[in-house]
Amino acid sequence: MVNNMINVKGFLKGGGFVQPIWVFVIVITVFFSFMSDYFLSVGNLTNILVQTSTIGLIALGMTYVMINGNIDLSVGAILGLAASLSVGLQDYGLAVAVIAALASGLIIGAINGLIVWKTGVNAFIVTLGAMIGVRGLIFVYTGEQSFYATNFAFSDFGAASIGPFPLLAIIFLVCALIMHLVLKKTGHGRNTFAVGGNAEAALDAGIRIGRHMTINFIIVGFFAALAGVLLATQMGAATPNLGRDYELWTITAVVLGGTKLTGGYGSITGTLGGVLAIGILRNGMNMMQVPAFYVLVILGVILISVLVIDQKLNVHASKGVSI
Amino acid sequence: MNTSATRSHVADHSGAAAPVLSLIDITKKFPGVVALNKVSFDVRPGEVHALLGENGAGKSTLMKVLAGKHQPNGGKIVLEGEEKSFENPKQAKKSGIVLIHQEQSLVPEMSVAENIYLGSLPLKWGNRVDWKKLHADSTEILQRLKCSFTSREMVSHLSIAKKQMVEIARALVFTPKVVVFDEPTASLTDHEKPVLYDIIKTLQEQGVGIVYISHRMDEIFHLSQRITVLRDGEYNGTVNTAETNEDEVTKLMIGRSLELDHASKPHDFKENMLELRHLTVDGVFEDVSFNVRKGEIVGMYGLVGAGRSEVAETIFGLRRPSSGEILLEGRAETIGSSHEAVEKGIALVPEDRKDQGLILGMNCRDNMTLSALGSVSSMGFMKTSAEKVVHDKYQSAMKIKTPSWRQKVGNLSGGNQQKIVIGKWLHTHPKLLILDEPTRGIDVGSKAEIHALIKELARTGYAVLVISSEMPEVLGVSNRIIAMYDGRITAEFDGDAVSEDELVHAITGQVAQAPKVATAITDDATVP
Amino acid sequence: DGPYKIGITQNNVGVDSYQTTYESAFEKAAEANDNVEVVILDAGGDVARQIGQVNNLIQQRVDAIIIWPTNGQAVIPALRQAHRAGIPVIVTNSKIAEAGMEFIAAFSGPDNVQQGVSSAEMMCDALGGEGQIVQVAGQPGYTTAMERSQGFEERLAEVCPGVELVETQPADWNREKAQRVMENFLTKYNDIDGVYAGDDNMGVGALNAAKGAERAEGIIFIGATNFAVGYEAIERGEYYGSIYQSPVDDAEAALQTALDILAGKEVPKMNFFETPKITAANIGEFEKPVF
Amino acid sequence: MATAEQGSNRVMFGRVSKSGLMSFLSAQGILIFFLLSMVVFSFFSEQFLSQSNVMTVVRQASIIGIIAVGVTVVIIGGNLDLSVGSMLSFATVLVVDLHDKVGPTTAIILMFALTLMVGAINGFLVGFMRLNSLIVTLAMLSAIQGGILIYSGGQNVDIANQDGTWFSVFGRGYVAGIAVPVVIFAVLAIIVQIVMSYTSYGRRIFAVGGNPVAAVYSGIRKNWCVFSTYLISAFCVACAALVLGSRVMGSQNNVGQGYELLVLAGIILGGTSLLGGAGSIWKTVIGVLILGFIQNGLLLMGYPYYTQWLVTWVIIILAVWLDLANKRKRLLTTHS
Ligand SMILES: Nc1ncnc2c1ncn2[C@@H]1O[C@H](COP(=O)(O)OP(=O)(O)OP(=O)(O)O)[C@@H](O)[C@H]1O
Ligand SMILES: Nc1ncnc2c1ncn2[C@@H]1O[C@H](COP(=O)(O)OP(=O)(O)OP(=O)(O)O)[C@@H](O)[C@H]1O
Ligand SMILES: O[C@@H]1[C@@H](O)[C@H](O)OC[C@H]1O
Ligand SMILES: [Mg+2]
Ligand SMILES: [Mg+2]
Repeated sequence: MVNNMINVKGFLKGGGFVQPIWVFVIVITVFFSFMSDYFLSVGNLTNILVQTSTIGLIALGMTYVMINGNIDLSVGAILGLAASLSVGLQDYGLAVAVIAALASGLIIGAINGLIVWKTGVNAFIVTLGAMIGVRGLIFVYTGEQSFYATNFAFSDFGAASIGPFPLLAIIFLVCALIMHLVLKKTGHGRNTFAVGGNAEAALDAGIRIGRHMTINFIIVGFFAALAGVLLATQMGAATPNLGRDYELWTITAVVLGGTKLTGGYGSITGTLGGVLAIGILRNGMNMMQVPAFYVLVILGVILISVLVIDQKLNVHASKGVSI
Repeated sequence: MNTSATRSHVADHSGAAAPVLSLIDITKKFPGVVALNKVSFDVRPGEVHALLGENGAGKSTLMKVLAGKHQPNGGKIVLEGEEKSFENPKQAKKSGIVLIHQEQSLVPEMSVAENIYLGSLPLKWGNRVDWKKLHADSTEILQRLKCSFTSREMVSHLSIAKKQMVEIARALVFTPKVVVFDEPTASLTDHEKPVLYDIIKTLQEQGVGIVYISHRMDEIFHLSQRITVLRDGEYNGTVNTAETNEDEVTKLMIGRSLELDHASKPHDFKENMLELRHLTVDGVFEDVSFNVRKGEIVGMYGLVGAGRSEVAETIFGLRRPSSGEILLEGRAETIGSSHEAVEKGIALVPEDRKDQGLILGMNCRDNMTLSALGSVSSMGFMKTSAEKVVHDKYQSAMKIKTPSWRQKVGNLSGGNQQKIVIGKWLHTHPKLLILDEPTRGIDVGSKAEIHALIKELARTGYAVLVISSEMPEVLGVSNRIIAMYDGRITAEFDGDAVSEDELVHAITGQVAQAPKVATAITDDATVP
Repeated sequence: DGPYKIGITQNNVGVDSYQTTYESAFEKAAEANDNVEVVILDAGGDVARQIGQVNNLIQQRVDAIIIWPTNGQAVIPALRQAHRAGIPVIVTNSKIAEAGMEFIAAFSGPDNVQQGVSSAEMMCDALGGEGQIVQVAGQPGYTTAMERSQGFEERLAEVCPGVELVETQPADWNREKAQRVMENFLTKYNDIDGVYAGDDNMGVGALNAAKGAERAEGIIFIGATNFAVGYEAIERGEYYGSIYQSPVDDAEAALQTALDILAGKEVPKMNFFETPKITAANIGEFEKPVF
Repeated sequence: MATAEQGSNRVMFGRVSKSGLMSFLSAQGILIFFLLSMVVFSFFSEQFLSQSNVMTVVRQASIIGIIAVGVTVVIIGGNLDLSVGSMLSFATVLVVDLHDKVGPTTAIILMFALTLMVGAINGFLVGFMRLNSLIVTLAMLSAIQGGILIYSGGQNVDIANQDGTWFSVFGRGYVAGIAVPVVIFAVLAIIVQIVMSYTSYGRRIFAVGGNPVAAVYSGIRKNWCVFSTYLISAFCVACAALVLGSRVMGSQNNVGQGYELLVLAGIILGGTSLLGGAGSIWKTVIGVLILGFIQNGLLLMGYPYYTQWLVTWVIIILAVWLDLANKRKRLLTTHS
């Protein structure tokens, strides 16, 4: 009982069936390992993990927000801001810089959450505004300049490993496990489903939905900032444009993982599959040297195909009229 | 209005205990509507106090004020002698007030147990959910309610009736002081009702005060000790159930007696309008054959989940038949979409008005004309004056209570919403009218009117198929009754000659293989 | 002793003709040489993705890495890792920051500061030392853009104190944006004598705007990286001058530098190829750019 | 009587009530903001309200505006279209590239046909396949961008003889002293607004966006409706490409990049909710203009371009807040 959420089967299964995205992940893994000799090397696999960890971390928080029935478009900008702060403030000491960076994510998350809560305005709108605004903030702060960490210890952290496992990948996987457990096992996690599944019912039942939403916005803000700091350690630097389009890829990954944009349904395991799918596709196509122009087309087509397959699988599950 | 006569709380001479809850002079206004005007109401411990009134009279609103969902514009709430003001549902709940909603408020993608304990999940060590306790406690409640499903089942997989049971199960989580049931039986069949009645009895024995809102007189007389009637947002008297009768209560509600027109079923049937031959949708229903003639009302009776709605949806082009035929006016037709169905003269008043019937954010007028936009536009341009005419026609014909055609349908009371849906479909002037639970949540007065309307329509040549879970309704309007059980037709009866027992047997699968008193299903059924 | 496997990660192919032409020229040059096999990647303008690509190339153990940096600073730690893995790195087209120089084998590309200097000199000549000008700069934060601006601004102040640069706005190497920026300049300033654009693509956008406002006659346009549209505009006399910079030269130089290093030749750290001034006076000496 | 108050307690249920212009205006928090920001900017910059500047801003805003008109329809129908930026690049590159190859007329026809085809693919996937529009159009954004690059080989495209083609009229011409882009914007906005408010088609789109299930149960061909909104959106993009291509007389492959966000920002500033079933074109027009004037105003005041983003953020927040506070106040006053 205690451990059944950690075992592999429980991880792959969401509510008794294998999540389609994991089937897809396995299929493309097999495919690329036939197409490229390097693909299955330990080095490459850990590379994939490190590279997906950025979007992956944000996606963990995004899963909560989306299960809540909201969305956060400002995560890419938060990531950029946190990255810039974590490098730009290093004159005041590394700890100060990192704490300030993470705090910026918490604060912007809180602002988003409070506005959604207090005004009742659609989260898409609120966070789209924040996305534009925070990007402006980054430029104001950086004066359009990139920052560069003079201290290589910072970037060495990003490249560090524990045994054969890159530190960043480990951080990501640990966070994923924690977020999975919180979602499945705690009151906050369950209420996240309740709020997204039927906000009015949740309200009637005495759940303070505004508070839950705000907490989840803070969580995603934190993870976006954490991703920003870790990305900055990978680069030893930060650029003002860092994280552009990340919100879209994050949302895509979460949706591929089966979380419903309408809220009330989703899982961290699915999200993990979603980010891996995108990471593997990008990496595999690099390995196969697919020309850049075609990568864009292929990614688009695959995204749509996964949606179609997912839908076909789900239609069988429900007897209802398809509208 | 005869308020002053009855205001001297009739029940006082019964020497009953002091009320556990009193609502005093509650006023609630919405834009353009005074939903409640100085309404007073009380409940005693261990009593079932029925709240009655026409659709839109303010019953749900009063209870929402009580439960902290609405803030009153005036008046006070006194609970066990203490004045309370509930700013949100949580506070009301904490004080021991449970409201079982008219419109179900469940979270679909969560387990039954989590829904029962929504907002009060048992936690251990900080924030961890205590699953063991949760499921154990829920299972116990479900057993008390004699539910056949488990606490781990996903609510989205349950039928509407089972969902209603989950909703009711919430009342048993704590020992509450007051439980409000807002039309709990609207989506229950006769099957589940006794269980609910038992529960209510148990609660009564525990000294809980119960408010019971329903449009079903039989229930009210069966359950309640007192009846309070609201009319147009005003208190209109309280009576002791034992000292009154249906007619008197109805008068209080609508200001007159109901003229019941049992005798006047239509009887002039013409050629077949609809005929189904061995219609099957795999996994949903099987081998369904019956016919509806012009001028005839056919009732379809069965338990929730029997597959009646699905048959209707298939006729309406929303599901693809796997095999079998649909004939309209003698011609085999494929109805590929709801749009084609409408064009072929079929109308379906769906069972779920909120999800299927209405665009809640749109106003009354726009909803009313939505299925027949062609009739109120020329060359694609809307004729707004024609639209208003249509709206006003059905508003007055069906006595729809709305401050204006501009009112958002979502702000109407449940019964008035239902009337809009019916009006909207009448306006398409269909040849075949299918009504799926047409009077769900409709008050007795309006119900009688709708029944009369259905008969009138049949008389003017409409073919009508009425799906209902209410026996009196099916018996009252149908020329013929088709019984369904588990996706199959089990029997067909003459609407005037069938007994209640026979019907009950047929819909619970206990019927003898051959239908007993059936009008033979003939291909050419012009026999009157 | 090849064959050598060389990996290249480019900045943003397809964003403009220069970068696209560079890519095809690079491919062609590599094909022509039996001794090289290339892995061609494109970062799509995203630093993080470029860093990932550098890691992938290290993983594949290529013999040399050529990088067209998306950002002159952020890529340095990745280059440091390549350096540590013993893979020589050649930076192409756009420089990286000073701190990274120790990790790379060589730079090959235009001298963008010098280009800015040349443009300032042309501007000074054209205006006769007197006037009020505006600048339409390349993508903010991008080294090439910053170096051109820096070279231009510093040199202008030196040689032409009488010419005042009243405002600079970026247009991201984008002609339509440049046109919008210039339209706003034109409403804001009644008197504009000259425009310096970070490349001709933007310069022609600015020219379009001025023509639309019927003020092109009185304005001197000077760009950089001569595009075909800029070349034609110089021919028509609407555009004063630019800097001739060939992406083909750029690509071939990068590949050659890499090969030289792999062959163990002594190669200078900074390898600039020629980027001369082009004006109506000497346009005959240059072929019209293919992009 | 519960409903007796209609006369004395006049409340707004629908769009406009009888109580006149003032309550109409007060319902439009965004309009107040618009006027307010105009005043502030004109205070700081004398050119701001000059005729030439206003014309410039409106002209520049028209490309975004034209697209926003179409996207608003998609949003009212309950979906999103994030692919418009890529589609704009696609259409612009096409029309410019084809101009010299097949002549302007054929180029324009082909461009419209192909852009509508892309719109049809969007519409098919969202309307008939019932896939999530956010992800579909995001995937299309990527796929179309790749498609253009493959088509053009990544090269810029140009029109050789800029002064000798009537194609220049769409971006550079004037009709009765008004820039043609503005004319196109205005005409499209008016037509689409009329279609949405006064036709049965518009009514259906509102219904489908408001409750797709009920729309289907009402006999509305929902799938076709959704499909058609993407055609409208594609048509608007094609019109915008006409203006853009003609204005620049050339195109880069990424010329439309980021337009989808500007378009959304404009729509949101106008106050159309993204939930579907509500919204109006004229609100979008105002939103787009506000965006244009903020950008321009800050530029004239000499702020770096990115401060406009910060200001946009603040304004979005304040505007929704104001709008909301306003609605709440209206509710409260009817209570007492
Ligand atoms: N949120 C709201 N906004 C505006 N008007 C409302 C709102 N809720 C209820 N009303 C109005 O208040 C009146 C009373 O509605 P209520 O739902 O209490 O009726 P009811 O007695 O429960 O009717 P039914 O039997 O149909 O459920 C109706 O006229 C209704 O339109
Ligand atoms: N036991 C069940 N488990 C899961 N789903 C069920 C079950 N019974 C019914 N359903 C589904 O619940 C929905 C409601 O049942 P349905 O409406 O079909 O019954 P019906 O015969 O039409 O009765 P009514 O019209 O009275 O509700 C249907 O979509 C049906 O597929
Ligand atoms: O046009 C630009 C060119 O001048 C520079 O050298 O590289 C980047 C290009 O976009
Ligand atoms: Mg009610
Ligand atoms: Mg049903």
